[in-house]
Amino acid sequence: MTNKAGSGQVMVKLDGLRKNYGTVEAVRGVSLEVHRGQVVVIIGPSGCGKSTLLRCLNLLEAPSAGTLQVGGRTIDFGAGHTTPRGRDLARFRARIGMVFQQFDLFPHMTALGNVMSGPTIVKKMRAAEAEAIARDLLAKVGLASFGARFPRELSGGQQQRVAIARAMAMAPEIMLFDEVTSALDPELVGEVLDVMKQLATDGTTMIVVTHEMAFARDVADDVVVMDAGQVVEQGPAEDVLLQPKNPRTASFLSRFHSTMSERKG
Amino acid sequence: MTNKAGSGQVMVKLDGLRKNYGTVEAVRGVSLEVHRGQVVVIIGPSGCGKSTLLRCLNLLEAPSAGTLQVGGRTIDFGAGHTTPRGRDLARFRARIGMVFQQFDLFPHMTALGNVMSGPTIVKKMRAAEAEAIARDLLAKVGLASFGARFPRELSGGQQQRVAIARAMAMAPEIMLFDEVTSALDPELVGEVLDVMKQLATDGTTMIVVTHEMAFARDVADDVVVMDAGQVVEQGPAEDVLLQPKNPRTASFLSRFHSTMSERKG
Amino acid sequence: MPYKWDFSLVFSYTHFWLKGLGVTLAYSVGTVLGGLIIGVILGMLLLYRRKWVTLPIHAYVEVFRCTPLLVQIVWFYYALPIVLAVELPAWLAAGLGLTLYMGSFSTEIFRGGIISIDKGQWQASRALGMTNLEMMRHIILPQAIKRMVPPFVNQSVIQLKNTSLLYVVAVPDLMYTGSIVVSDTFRPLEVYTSVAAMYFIILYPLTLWASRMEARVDQ
Amino acid sequence: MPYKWDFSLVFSYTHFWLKGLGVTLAYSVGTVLGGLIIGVILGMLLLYRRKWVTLPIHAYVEVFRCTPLLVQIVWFYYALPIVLAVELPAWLAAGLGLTLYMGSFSTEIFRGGIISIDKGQWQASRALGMTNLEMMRHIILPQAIKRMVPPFVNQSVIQLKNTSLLYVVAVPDLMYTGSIVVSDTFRPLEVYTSVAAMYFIILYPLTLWASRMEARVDQ
Amino acid sequence: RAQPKNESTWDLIKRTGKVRMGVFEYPPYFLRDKASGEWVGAMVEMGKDIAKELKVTYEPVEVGGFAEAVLSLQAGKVDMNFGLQATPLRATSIDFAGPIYWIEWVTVNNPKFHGKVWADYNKTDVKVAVMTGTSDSLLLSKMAPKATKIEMQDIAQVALAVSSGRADAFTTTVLASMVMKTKNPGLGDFVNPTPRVALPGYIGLRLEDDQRWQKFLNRWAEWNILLGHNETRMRASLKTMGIEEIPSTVSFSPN
Ligand SMILES: Nc1ncnc2c1ncn2[C@@H]1O[C@H](COP(=O)(O)OP(=O)(O)OP(=O)(O)O)[C@@H](O)[C@H]1O
Ligand SMILES: Nc1ncnc2c1ncn2[C@@H]1O[C@H](COP(=O)(O)OP(=O)(O)OP(=O)(O)O)[C@@H](O)[C@H]1O
Ligand SMILES: [Mg+2]
Ligand SMILES: [Mg+2]
Repeated sequence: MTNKAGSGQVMVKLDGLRKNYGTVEAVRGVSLEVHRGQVVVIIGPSGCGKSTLLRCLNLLEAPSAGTLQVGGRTIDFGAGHTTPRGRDLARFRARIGMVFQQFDLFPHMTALGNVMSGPTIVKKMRAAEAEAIARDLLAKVGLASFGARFPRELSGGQQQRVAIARAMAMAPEIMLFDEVTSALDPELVGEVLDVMKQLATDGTTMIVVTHEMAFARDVADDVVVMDAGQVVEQGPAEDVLLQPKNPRTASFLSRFHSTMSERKG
Repeated sequence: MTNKAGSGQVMVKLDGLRKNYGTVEAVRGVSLEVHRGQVVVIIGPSGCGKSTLLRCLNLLEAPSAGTLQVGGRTIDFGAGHTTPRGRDLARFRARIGMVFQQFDLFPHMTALGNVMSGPTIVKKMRAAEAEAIARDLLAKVGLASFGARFPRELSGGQQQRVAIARAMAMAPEIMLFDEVTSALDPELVGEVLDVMKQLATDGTTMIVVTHEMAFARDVADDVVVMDAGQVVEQGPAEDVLLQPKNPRTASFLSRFHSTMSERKG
Repeated sequence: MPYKWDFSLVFSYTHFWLKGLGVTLAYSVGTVLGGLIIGVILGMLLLYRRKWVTLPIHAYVEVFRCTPLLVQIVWFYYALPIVLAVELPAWLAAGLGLTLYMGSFSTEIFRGGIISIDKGQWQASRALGMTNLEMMRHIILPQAIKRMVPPFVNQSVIQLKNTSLLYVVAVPDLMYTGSIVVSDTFRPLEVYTSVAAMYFIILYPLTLWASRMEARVDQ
Repeated sequence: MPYKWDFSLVFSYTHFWLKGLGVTLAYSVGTVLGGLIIGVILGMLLLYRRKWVTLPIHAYVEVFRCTPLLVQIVWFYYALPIVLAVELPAWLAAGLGLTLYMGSFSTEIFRGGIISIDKGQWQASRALGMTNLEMMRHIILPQAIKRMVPPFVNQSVIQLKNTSLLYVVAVPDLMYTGSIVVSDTFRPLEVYTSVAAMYFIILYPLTLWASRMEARVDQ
Repeated sequence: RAQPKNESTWDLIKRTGKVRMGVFEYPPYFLRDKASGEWVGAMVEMGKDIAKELKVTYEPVEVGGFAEAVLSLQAGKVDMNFGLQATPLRATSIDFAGPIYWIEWVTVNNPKFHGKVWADYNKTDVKVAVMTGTSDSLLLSKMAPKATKIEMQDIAQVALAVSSGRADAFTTTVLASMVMKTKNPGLGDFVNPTPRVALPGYIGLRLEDDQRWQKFLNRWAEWNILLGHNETRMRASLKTMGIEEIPSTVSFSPN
């Protein structure tokens, strides 16, 4: 699967990206490249800066320094540089889909309304057209008949699938997933992972933060291991997961290895 | 491990227990016996009535019909029977410890304060005595040095362990656990399961609702499978988990079997 | 001599009462709406955390919240012509004090309603590429408005009663009408009791509706 | 000839003002405390969902919330002796209306604060074997009180200003003192402006403190 | 209605062709005729006469009460206010013209209190109600300084305070008390406490340098009071309120 890396167009490129919250250095110089159709999984211990990195990618947080390139657009951060604002910022974000741990569906809209919200509100698409797209996507995530339900009438897994469809409806160049299964009961995790696997198979460019090692192993092209705001190891999934070179990675993964073997046991 | 069943004193006995919410029959006639020192794990699909059953056990919900026996006390429910109220009800509950999915620590008290709250408020124990008990228990759940922290300063796993210590501080005759690891990040689940294993080893009588099959297999004496408010299968853990007789149990467990084998991969 | 209650006199002023009722309702609706608009605009502006935006707004809110409405009305009607040589018609001057008073409370209610919406909603809207205006209009406000209704109704109830301060500028609202009828009939107990009943008849359905809304938000 | 402002006259009544200030503060503190106690008791009782408990409480709250405070004061002061032949001392009769008015709002604030506490806290307390009283005292109230402070302060601000309605029963509060000084000096603009300043000086620190509390609850 | 800065009241009246007078419900001085909605009463008649003398239109401007009447004057919303008492302190805030009438004060006791001479009222445990902003308050301070003064916002509350037993008595002009008595027969009889006192009533004016308006009104007042026109207007107004029997002791001129 690693053949995808290196080939194809560069979709996302980070160079020395940093993010400080006051004196806290959440991301401390991350450089990364993601190519069209690639699936990159980011793992690492809690608080190592995974979420912050994703949020910097679509400028939900303004990076403190470094360079960010998404599609054709290159943005420099730090002293002397101005970051996009207003409508420009909104347009930039529209090219990137993001799904969060707490699905954050809009509670006053139906599932269909949620999926249509991006195209109609942001792209000012006609309702009929947006609805066609939304129905397609709901079908794709296995919720064709749930369009009229409100979020509170859906299970967690169903809500998260709607959230994925909502992000996809903007036809983003790249999708970011931040621990999208962590808030779900174990029984419901499978549904969501299946949808994500399908997206990967369809060739969606994806950056995924997850604790689901089986998913990482099966779907990821590259795995990036972070610790304390930095990338400590990076490479093809099999290599990183099964023969980690960095001792930190090894110790982090050992917990999962033991769980897996315990469950095997 | 099944040798514990049948032997020993009966700690909890349910007979034809029912609970209706309006027209919803959440629990539809459950009979069950738990002996001193036994660990019973209840599994079943979402909405099958597991939580309702536990909540009926310590009368957080008043059962609609049936008989409940805890320790020496037998209570009949349904028309013509009065359920305990006020101080009597509170005393009844004090004999049963319960831990919830959302740990529900008291945010205005430290970890130590939380663990001391039962003994001091309910049992009117002297502070010094309660503190000694609480410190012992915090040490037991691996949080000896965290007594002065407030809940918001603890990780989810640590909070849940404090919640367990808080319930244990009342020296309950039986402990109920309702999906106590579901709200935790996968990395933190292990800590809490370890504490529960230790309790089981120490001979605490426990009824545990969980999705952690590995835990059930390792720790449970009996496994009870529920579906649609009824017990569909019941017996020693190995038998039920590995050679389920009931087709519903088999289909429910198949999902876990596949996850495990997938992870074995 | 025991007091002899006599409500018949009160009823003989029906025409007056209706006019007073009309004035009270008109001023209440007008100033509540005006205050609402102020609250929406200023509450929104407060979200921009620039000092030079928030400081004057806070100053406005606090000055109007912490001084008696009576004095505010006196100021707009009597002092403005003296100080600024701005001559406002009575109805406007009177309305202005009431409106700005309501506005100061509304600003707080509005801001509170907006920031009560879960941060996730803001984040999800932004991640979809919405501008601030699109997000406010389609996502935040539709949810926030429901939560603003109960405190807003509560304040409107108080506001409707506050219109009685219009007496200082001789605008004949319900309470002022009451005091005229009192000085005509010398039946203050009967008159005031009737006035209270009229207020109650207007306000009770309003609070009932508000608590329905509140219950719905709880769901 | 343009109006000549002259505040010196106002200041020559310092002794009067201090007395008025004292009355305003005493009545405010007294009736706010009284109202708070009513709110605590009734708000608590509302948690028992028995119709025969909640119905009269709701009736009380709505009657006092939906009618003008002025009329309530008139009633307690003048009508009670007439109707029930109950002769209350003047200070008590005057304060009763204010207290019950504050009580009606406090009841709602108190109930709201209590039910805003997460259901999990109730459940966890009950599961530990606490009685309702123990739970309220040690778990629910300590958390709820923080949330009640901001709306309660807001209502207290309004209440302090409402003490001015005591003028109908000639209790010499700040506003009443103002009107006496006005009739003495014929300087209403200076007097009312000074009164507003005095209210502001008392109330602004209070609201400042409340918004600090609010910020702390948000954490 | 732009008023050029510093335009005197006299010039203003001439320019606009109308004279504005503050009115509020205070029978028999000012009251609204319930049938026509017109303002009537003794002071209104006087105001109309002034307008007639000046050959301008008379315009009553409704104000909230005594305090608001003063405010309206200072804010330039009216040109004159009737029935004010001219104390030296007040004269630093507004100007006065007149006097336009003299009037005597009486007291009305509640049934439990039996004051007869001012000395009976001059005790700290006697509560006497008066109406704020009127000369009732001034007079009480003069005649019974030790009495506990209860100042009420309007005349009906004064009556209520006495009839409910919250006050032992009230004091007001013989005129106002006659009106109160007709509307409120339950009130006790009025007493003419000795020594008898009377106070003059004036017209209130804006402070200004141009003296023409004040001079005009002074001459008008002198003329009307000496010829007894104002007394006639007072009596006529009482008559319209159904008060025919005016005690012979009552007079509206200096004694
Ligand atoms: N708004 C903020 N203000 C200050 N510090 C923050 C903020 N957000 C995150 N941090 C800090 O930045 C660091 C990285 O946080 P981040 O949420 O990116 O970690 P993470 O890898 O996503 O962790 P997790 O697996 O727990 O989600 C942490 O130390 C965190 O405490
Ligand atoms: N308060 C309630 N009112 C009405 N119905 C309820 C209530 N609580 C639970 N139910 C219903 O009772 C049934 C059993 O619910 P319960 O929470 O006991 O299931 P569960 O087995 O614990 O499910 P899960 O695994 O999702 O926690 C469900 O159908 C649920 O919808
Ligand atoms: Mg994260
Ligand atoms: Mg459950």
